[in-house]
Amino acid sequence: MFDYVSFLQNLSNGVLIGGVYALIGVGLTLVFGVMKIINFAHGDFVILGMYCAVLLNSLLGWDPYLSLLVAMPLGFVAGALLQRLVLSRLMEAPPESSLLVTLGLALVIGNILLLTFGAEPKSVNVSYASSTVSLGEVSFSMILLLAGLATMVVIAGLYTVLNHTELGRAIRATADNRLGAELVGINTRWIEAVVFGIGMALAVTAGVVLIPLLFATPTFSGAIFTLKAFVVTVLGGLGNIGAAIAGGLLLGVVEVMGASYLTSDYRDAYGLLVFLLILLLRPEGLFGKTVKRV
Amino acid sequence: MPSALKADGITVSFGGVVAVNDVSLDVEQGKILGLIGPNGAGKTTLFNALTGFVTPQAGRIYLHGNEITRLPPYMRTRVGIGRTFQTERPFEELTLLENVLVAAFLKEPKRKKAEQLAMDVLEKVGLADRYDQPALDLNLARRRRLELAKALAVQPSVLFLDEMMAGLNPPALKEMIEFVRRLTDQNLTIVMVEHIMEAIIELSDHVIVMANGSVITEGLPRDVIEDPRVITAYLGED
Amino acid sequence: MKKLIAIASMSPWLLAAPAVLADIEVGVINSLSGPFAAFGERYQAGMEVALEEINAGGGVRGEPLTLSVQDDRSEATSALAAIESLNRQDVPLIMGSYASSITGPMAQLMTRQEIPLIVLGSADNSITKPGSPWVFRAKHNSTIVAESYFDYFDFLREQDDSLETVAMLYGNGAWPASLAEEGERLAEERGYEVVGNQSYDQGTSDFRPILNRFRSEEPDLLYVVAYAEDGVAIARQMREVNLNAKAVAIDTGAALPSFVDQVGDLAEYVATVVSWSKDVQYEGVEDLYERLKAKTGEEPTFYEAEGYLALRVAADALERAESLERSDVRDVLAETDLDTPVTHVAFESFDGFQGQNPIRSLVLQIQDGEHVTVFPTDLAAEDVRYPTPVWDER
Amino acid sequence: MKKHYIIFAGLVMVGILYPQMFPGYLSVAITLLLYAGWATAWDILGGWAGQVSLGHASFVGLGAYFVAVGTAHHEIAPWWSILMALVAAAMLAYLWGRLTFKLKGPYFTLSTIAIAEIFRLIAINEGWLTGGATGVFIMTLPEPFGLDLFSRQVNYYLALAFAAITVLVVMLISCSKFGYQLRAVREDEDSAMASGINPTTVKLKAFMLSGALTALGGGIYAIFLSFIEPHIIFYLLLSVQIALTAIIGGRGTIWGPCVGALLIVGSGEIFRTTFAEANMLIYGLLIMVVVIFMPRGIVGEPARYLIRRVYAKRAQG
Repeated sequence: MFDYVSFLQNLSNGVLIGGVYALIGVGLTLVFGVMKIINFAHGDFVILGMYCAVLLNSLLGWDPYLSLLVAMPLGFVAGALLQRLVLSRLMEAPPESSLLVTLGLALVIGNILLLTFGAEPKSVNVSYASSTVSLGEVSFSMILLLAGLATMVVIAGLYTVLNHTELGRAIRATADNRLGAELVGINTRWIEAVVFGIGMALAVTAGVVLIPLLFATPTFSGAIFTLKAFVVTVLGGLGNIGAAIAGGLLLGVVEVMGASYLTSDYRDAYGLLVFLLILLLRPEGLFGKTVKRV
Repeated sequence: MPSALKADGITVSFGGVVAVNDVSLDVEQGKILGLIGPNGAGKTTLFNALTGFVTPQAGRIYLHGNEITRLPPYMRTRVGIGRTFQTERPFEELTLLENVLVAAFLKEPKRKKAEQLAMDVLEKVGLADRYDQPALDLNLARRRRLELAKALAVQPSVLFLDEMMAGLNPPALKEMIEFVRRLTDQNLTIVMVEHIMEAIIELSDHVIVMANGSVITEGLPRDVIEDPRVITAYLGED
Repeated sequence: MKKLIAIASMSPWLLAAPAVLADIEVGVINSLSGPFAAFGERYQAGMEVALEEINAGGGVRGEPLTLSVQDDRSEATSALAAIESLNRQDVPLIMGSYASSITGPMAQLMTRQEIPLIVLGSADNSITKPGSPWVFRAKHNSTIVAESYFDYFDFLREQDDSLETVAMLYGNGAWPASLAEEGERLAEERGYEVVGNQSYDQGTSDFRPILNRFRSEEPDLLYVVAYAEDGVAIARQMREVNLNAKAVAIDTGAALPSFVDQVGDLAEYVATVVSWSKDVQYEGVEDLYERLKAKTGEEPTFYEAEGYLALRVAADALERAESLERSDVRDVLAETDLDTPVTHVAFESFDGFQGQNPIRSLVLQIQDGEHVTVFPTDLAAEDVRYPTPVWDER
Repeated sequence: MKKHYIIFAGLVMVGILYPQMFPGYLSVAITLLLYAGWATAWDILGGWAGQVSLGHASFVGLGAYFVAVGTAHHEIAPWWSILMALVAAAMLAYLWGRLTFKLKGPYFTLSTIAIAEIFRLIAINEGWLTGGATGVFIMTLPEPFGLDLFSRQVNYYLALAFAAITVLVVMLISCSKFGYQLRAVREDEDSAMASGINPTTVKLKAFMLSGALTALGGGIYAIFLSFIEPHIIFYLLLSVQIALTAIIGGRGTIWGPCVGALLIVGSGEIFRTTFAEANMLIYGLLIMVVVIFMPRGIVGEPARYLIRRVYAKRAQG
């Protein structure tokens, strides 16, 4: 007999975990879309957000969600500065240079955190850490629900900015055609700084939202988040914001279903296999535009 | 004279848009075929179909009587097709000699001989004194000549030239026309896409005019450019 | 900021201050940077406490003892380079390191170079089985720890003979995997039915799929091997998916004080095996606890205790050795018979092990927010609380 | 080209004499030589053919596991298992390349990460094949010609031979037809096709050669450590380190990867003992500085300048 309740339970868990993945991936995909660089430090930005929440919680007793008020603007400024001071120097360099610099950056961030906070994993224990909300026989994790909610708010906000503001128009123009954007008077250098700022703010947000769920470790989990973000964005299509959500959800469902009904030993492999399949069959992503080849 | 290159009913479409519609052509050995037409007429697509960079949906292509329709581009090079690119594509980080050497290796697997061949070709296009300069640093006219050298170094029997003359100043243009003319003396067959009428008139033995993917007329260069259909095709474009 | 100063003050270059001529120097290879630094820091603190104690008591052979500490960057190749570097300094023995992936190659090289190795942190069976005459481990190994868990389960089964099924969940690292292997063997040997057996890759800490699977199997016992952060996540998510078991054991993760901080009331009844606890009935244990606590400013754990233990064993051997020649040091290490506040140490060959201290591991249970020694009974401070009530009744 | 052979001969001489001069510093030297060899092998694909792989730890792992499991579980002599590993690595590279070479730029790189991660999970979970998460000890090795393969000296000369072979292979390639085909494909695949080059074949050959040589180093690595664990062998960071070593030194140059190895392993060792906890931080900063100020690498940047210098000088005089 097929157990529908546990199937629904697993499916909903997969979707919720997928929401978290989408949140991690969306910043990476935005940065790639506009700047065409793969940011290997993205996962470490997520960790920075986690430590921000940990710090504010231990010093001031703030709830993690409250610390978003500080973390997001800080992340934005830090990202914009990083772009102006470091990445902008690589405009003329070979295309892989930005990938390498961000790899170096990942090491720097991780180890600064290690020296500041020590290697001990840190977290914030919120009162609702294991609370659940039940819907019939299926129950939802409170923190996952909150994370999913945060994902929706953030992505809705991002969508509004991109599609209904002057800034968003300039960003999209730069993403489509950098030269063209410059010709119509858009300061693309400034746009890139803003975009990297937004990308980092999104990563930091993901970190804050994740802290009730996961532990912050300075040098270990950054690469894992970066990898998840890659998978999410490639599943959806690099550079496509809306598709990042779909990519995240797909990854979450595939992982959770694989772990539930096959074996959990290969949980991460399920996601990677789907990732490879999509890369090979539809390199533009599940929801990317088909690129016309001439 | 035997046919060097023959194409029958070539049709290419991209996602439903027909770029080349049922085009046929036949070039005798040692002759120059000029391919003209307004922008978007499908010349470059036809050109790419003949050299193998685009797969036609229908039609057949023969080189010296052998069918090459299904051959990938590098195989066509191996059986005797040489080509240049409209926007020159040198191997930028390599020197001129190395650029040509890559192509020369096709017929001369031995390094010494290949190098000799490459040097000869560079000499021919007048770049020999710059053999150790990185290709990235060349100006437009020299990049053109390098492009030509690369195409010649594979020792083709049919050479495809894609807008070799565009953007050249008058003396350079003259030089290039002269150079291409001399190539046919060695029994080389040439297919050229060109916008510069001067070059077409001076060089072509036969001209095909395309518009909207189809051939609208063909014949001797003098006749063709006076054809009213050709004039409308060009003016209609502007 | 305080933490920053604390780390800076225990930096190796301060420890390895220029050696005064007559000092006796022992080598330490420890993970002070990289992914294992969290553990390395704790071992370092433990060794420092032992060092202060030894030097306050007149050092060894009448000379002050110093540590020559080398960072292995949490990787084997650096550890091997560090061995050569310490070899050039002619140290009589070396202590190290945390991970088995580092300690394994160290043991191999040092056996060939005939330098005595006192294992600092690695508990993997393979280090001392088959082992070598040059490798000594005062702390436990996978077999000893797994046996402690199953001894504890047997002890519970004496009170409640309905205990039959066990579900196992473990990380795919070397230590969790070897503990799971031993657990599987022991479950069969002692007549428990394994109804769930799942490993996970470290990373995203979502155990719901596995725990949901387990829930439908209704295991009596839960045997979990997970590091700190995963242990916390598992405990929280067990509550979330409403997975109940009569007894829950979480190795490594649940042994840390932070586990109780992070998990709160959910931590109650969870059992974990350690090599040392502050309430164990050994002499001098309170004193050691106070000193370790003063050193780190935090609640000490078995990690610090094991660091302390390793250096005590080293100093004891150096004191007894005829000379500081490595072969002499090795010979007396083999005859070690030392009582410490952590445990009793004697290196023996048994069950295929060599140079292994058959340490008595302790089972701690979290009771009212404290780690309390509950088993073996002669070392216990309190009685076991059993069975674990179901979540809905807590 | 002649001067490269002279440098090569000189370096090999120094390499041969090194153990006599610094007998107490062999482990660092072995690590350096392994990285030099790996980075040079990586560079055949990553630098000369222009396909950046972040999955080369898979080949290290293949070599290491064939040797370790071969000796520990099946009593196969390491030279046979290394040979088998080379074949297996070439086959793996062939399949891997067939599958992924149609991907361009970052997509190819991402696919290599994914494939390497899957290998890591297989090595961890398929204990019957690999010894599983707890790793494999190499306890005994045969003694060919009375040589103790465990001795640091022998390890050293094995690593030296490995590095020398890879560098020599690259030197031979660099001025051969194949070398120019590789460069052409890296610079422009369409233009290479117009020169009669099949880019897929060329890239496949490069990948197979690169993978097989990397596996050779992996086999020596296993003997050097004499204990291997999937987590450290099939490690994303190892892949990244191999790639970074070549890139920092200079992609597509003969000596770049070696200089990169000297810098990274050398500085790693110095930082390890001087900066303690901060050493990885300094390492990260170093990577950033080199990439920003010398984007083509420490050897690549001056080499690029030198070519122009030579031309300018000749053109003037």
